[in-house]
Amino acid sequence: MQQLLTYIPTLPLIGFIVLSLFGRKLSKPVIAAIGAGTVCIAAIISIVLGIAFLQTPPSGGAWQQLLWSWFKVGTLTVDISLRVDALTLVFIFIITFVGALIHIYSTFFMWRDADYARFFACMNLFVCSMLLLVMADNLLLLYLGWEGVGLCSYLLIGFWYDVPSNCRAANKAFLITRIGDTALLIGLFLLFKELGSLNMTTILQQAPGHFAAGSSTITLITILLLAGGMGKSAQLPLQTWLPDAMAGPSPVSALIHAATMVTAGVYLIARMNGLFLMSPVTMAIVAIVGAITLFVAGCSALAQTDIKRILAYSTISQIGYMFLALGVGAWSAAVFHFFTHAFFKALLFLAAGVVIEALHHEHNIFMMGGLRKRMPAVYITFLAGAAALSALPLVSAGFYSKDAILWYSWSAAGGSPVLWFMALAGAFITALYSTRLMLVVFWGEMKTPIHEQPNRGMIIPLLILAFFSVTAGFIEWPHNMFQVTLFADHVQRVLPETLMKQNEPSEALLQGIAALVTLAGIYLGYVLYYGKSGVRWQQSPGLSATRNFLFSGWKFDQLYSFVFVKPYLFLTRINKGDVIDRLYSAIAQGSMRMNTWLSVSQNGSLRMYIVGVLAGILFIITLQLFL
Amino acid sequence: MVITRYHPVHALLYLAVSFFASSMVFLSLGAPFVAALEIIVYAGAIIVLFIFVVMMLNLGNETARQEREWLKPKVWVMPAVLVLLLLIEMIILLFSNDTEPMQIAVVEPRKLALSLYGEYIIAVELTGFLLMAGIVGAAHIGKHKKEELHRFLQNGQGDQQKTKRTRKTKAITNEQTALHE
Amino acid sequence: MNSAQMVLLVATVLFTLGLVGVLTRKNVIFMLISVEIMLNAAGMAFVAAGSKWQQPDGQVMFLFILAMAAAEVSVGLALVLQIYHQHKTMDVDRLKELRD
Amino acid sequence: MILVWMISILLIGGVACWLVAQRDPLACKWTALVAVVAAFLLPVVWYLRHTPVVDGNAWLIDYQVNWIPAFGIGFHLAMDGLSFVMILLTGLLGILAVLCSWREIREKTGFYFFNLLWTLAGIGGVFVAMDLFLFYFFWEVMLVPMYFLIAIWGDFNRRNAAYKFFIFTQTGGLLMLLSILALYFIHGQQNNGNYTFDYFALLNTTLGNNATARWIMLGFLIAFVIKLPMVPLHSWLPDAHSEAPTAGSLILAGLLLKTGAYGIIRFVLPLFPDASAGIAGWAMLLGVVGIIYGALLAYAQTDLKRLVAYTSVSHMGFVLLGVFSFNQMALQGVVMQLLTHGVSTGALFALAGMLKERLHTRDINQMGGLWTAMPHMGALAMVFVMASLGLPMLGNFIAEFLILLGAFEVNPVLSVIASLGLVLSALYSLRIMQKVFFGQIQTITDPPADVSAREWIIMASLTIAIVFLGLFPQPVFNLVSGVVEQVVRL
Repeated sequence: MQQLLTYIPTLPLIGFIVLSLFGRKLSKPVIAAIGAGTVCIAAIISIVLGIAFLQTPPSGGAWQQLLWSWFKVGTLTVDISLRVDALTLVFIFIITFVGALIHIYSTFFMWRDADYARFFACMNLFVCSMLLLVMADNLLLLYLGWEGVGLCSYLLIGFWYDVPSNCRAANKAFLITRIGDTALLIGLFLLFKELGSLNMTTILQQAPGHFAAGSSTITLITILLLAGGMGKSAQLPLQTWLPDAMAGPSPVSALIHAATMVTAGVYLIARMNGLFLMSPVTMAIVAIVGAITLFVAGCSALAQTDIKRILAYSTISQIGYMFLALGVGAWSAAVFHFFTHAFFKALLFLAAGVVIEALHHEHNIFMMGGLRKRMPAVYITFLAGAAALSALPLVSAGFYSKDAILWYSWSAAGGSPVLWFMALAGAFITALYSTRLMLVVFWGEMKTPIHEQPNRGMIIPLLILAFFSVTAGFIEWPHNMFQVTLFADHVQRVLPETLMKQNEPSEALLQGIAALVTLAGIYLGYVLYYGKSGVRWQQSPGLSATRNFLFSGWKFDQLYSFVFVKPYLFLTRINKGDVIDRLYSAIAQGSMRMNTWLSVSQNGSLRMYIVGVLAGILFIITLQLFL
Repeated sequence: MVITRYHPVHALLYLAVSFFASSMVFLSLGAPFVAALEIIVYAGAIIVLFIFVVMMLNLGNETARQEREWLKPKVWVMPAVLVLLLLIEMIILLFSNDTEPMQIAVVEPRKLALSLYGEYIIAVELTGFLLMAGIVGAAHIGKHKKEELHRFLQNGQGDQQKTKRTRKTKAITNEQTALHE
Repeated sequence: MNSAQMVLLVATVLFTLGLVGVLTRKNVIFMLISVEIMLNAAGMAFVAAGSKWQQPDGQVMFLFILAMAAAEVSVGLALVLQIYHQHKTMDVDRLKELRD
Repeated sequence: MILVWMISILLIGGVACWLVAQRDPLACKWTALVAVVAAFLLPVVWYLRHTPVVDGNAWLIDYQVNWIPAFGIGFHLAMDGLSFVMILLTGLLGILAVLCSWREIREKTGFYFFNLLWTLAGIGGVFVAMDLFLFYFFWEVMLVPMYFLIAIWGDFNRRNAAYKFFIFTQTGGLLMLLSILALYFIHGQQNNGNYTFDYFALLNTTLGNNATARWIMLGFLIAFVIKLPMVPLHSWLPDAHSEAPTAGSLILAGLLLKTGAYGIIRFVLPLFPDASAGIAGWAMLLGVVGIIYGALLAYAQTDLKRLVAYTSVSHMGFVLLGVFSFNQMALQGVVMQLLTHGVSTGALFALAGMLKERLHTRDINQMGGLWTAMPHMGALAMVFVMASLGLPMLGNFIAEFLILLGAFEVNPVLSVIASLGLVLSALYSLRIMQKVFFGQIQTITDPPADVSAREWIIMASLTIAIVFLGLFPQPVFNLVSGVVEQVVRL
């Protein structure tokens, strides 16, 4: 079993190498076979591995596979070494399985694109890096994967590079995540300085002995790690890149910017749970960041008109939920929400891709409408996804994961009613915008004619994902219903148990409130957006200021542009000629001027020379006389 | 008088007179040999050389007229004032330290010759070299330049000037680019 | 006021006169003539000094000056010839070839 | 002996090129290529045949004869792990430089290759000379032909750039000469008139941390940091790099800058351990300033080669930071940075040269959308742009990571500020891609051709090198560990 570990990241890597070297010479079916095939095989391997893991858990709770020693300098030893435990297994499963479905979908979706091979090369590289990220046994290898996924994200957001705005979006995504990455890197330095190792197991073992709980060092380290996670996972205040990242093709948004890469921050915090638990301050910050982000992003999603931007903001919001869960110490709930979110958000993006493709690349939801009858398959799957997103009670996977988070946000050790209330407001907003999305896109009258029906190959992945969006929640029921907690049992081999407060209100009460709020949100959305009222509501002048504010994502972009970008550009522009270089040029020019000035005396007139000599003699003799 | 004449030949004549005068001074200083040399070499050889050149270049009344034009007070007042200053300073220097009067004694040519070929032998040889170089140089300059001149004359005078001017402008542009950079 | 000083005074006057000549004249020939005067003055100063200390050295120096003057005049005049042939002028102010 | 052969093959090859070119320019190019390949295969073959056990501070080769015994000048060449690694880099980039200029140089081919080969010989000599007089000699040998390379085959502003380059580096060189002489006399006086220029003998000179030692050390240091370059002394670099021909930029960025860092590691630290420890804080500070300042300037440039040149300033700031951390990890990182920066920046300059050959401009505002026309070149550029911004998997990351990690243990604040350089490096690197390869294709009548076979060889070897260094850096670390440990112990 253990040997199979190597193949999971290697297969997509091979796909990447083959496609990037020979991609232009291969025919499209071959490219599709290589691109999708490698990931599918990896998915099968990971499922096999998962079954093996569940049947006979390895000793020590993890498989470990050393590939080669990366480098060894002084006291620092870094290996390229893979490690799979229960937590990693969940991530591997999602990455390869959802990844494989998205690859299959893209073989049809991208069929007419000229750069077919490049697309699959980047996608395969992404899968490889993402797998390395979650399978890494030391933080440096994790960082390698971390940057690798950033690179692929950059390449794929800017996939249609001939549109300048796409490139700008790609740059923005890379830079903002890079800021987080650098913080993460500094965190690594600090960790290494303190503990002398970058191996995750070693760190988690040694940390409790080395740091005092709540000491400033551990708080600093965890905040730096958190900053890395915030960059990658698009949490406040580094969230602005994700909506713009929607410039990439829809499968990219589904795979990278919904299902996998943006949850890397969640993985990092979950993986480093031992460190975070030692710093209550950071835990509180994580929870607060999550709560604020989910609320802010949800509000922004309400005002968007671009279907993919709505989904992007909802992704930010949902990851906010995960952070909230992590912050209150509900580790397994966070990972569980990641698990279900990957299914339904990938589904929503893929379905949105189908819709956009069918409508001549129309992104504005108010130019859509009435698609219910014309694209029934897409409609049904989208409905399943939207239901899961709005956490429709009992029949959607989203309910089970989000409900757990809501409950923990009140009653877990780190929870508080304020966080719970924020989360509840977020749930209401989520339901509202999901309903808005459904109603505006699929109900009403048709505004843009359908240009072609989607290919069957694209529908099948949608159906599979829809199936999981509905059923994935059944493996983990709330505590007060059935005693089915398969997921938590699995994950808690790695993650610590959630600590609870003593006298929390009854779980059923909170569940009931949450369900009611969700239904209220759906009802409000129905009232506001059904039929033509949606358009009227959108155009009402009284709200335009608020709407613009929310539409621009709370003006974060403008703020950053004002605070960072403009001063930076100004600084670089004024210094383009290099002040120091000017200094040297000034010396050179000074001597040049001296030269011209002195060369006046060198005028070739013999008599002038003699006068000069004479003046000199006079001067000397005068000196002699008077001194 | 020498320096104020317009006509070169007049100037040369006054120069000869001044040489004679100074040779008399030498004689009174007790240096008969030097006095003789003064007359022979300066008044004899050098003046003759000058006269040759004046004759070769055919400098006559023409030049005199030219000189008259050039020698305006505007031209000579400034240097004259400067030189006057110098003169005053030197005189002050001369008389600033009073020394005892000296008695004039004749230094014989024999003594002179002994010291010349005794302690100053190397200097004498160097002088020989200098004279040699002077002769060769004079001959060379006189001859070589003329050949060059012939070549230029064959190619045409304008051509030469043109090449010179282009070289100069090139140098200037180089300088300007350097400045510009 | 003794005779050595007198001689030196004469030499000085002679020197300055030569200098004035060099400075004021534009004609190269006149300048050369003035230079001769200056050299002569220098030589006179040497001889005066030599006779003051009753040594032959001053006269030896005069001899050297003499030789140098001869060489200088011969070379200088050759140059004058050439310059006149090339530029058809004897005006030093127009001969600014040294400039570049 | 093998080192003598290596250098003399280059020198003779250079002369041969000059002679052959008068008959046949093509033959001259082949002569140059053969000479470079031969010269650098020699140490490699020797290494493969002997495969010495690398440990401690083993000197792999040591060759010494008297040269001018009256002044204690010896012809002393020696090679240890550090030198060997640098020689390998010289070899790789030297071969590529010859290939780069295959079509670019059309005038005075013979003299061009003469200069190129002599520069390479000088660089090779600098890396192996163990006699300070000989070192200075090679230092000048590499300088003067480089001046000609810039001044004759450069771009529009070449004269100015060449002057600037020469004046800056020569100033440093003369200061170094003064220091060498001072050291020579001090050593001679300490050892009863046993005057010698030999490196190993001079190592035993006791100097301490007094004013004399500091001045002598500064003389060396200034020469090396001008070459490096450190920030207030960097201004020759953008001009020289952007005006030089492609191969010239390649050698300048890839090798000449490295001689500065090599000099610091080889001479400044071991000869003046106390004095250099005294100024370590300032040097690190200047390194960090260089990182940030270079990155800011790089972002503002519109001239592609100039942009890349300023990135060198930024990357070399890391070297300075690392060297003066006196930390094993940082020093290993420095050596790694020398190699990877040589490869990655060399590649970027080669790319800029190829672009200029096709588009006849270096202005990135006039480029754009070139990926459509040249997907292969775009992909190659992407690799090296990513290398320059420190993407893991490529060598630069390991170097910068180790330097920052090492520096962090010594001075966390500076290291954190230096880490900001990583963000800024992303800014300028992505700008290259965005301006040159992304966006709408400019209206060019005929789209430029993609990478040719010769260019493939150049870029492929560089790509392989950088990926190899990124994934399997251990052999390099093993080779230089002896030197590094020795320096750290001081």
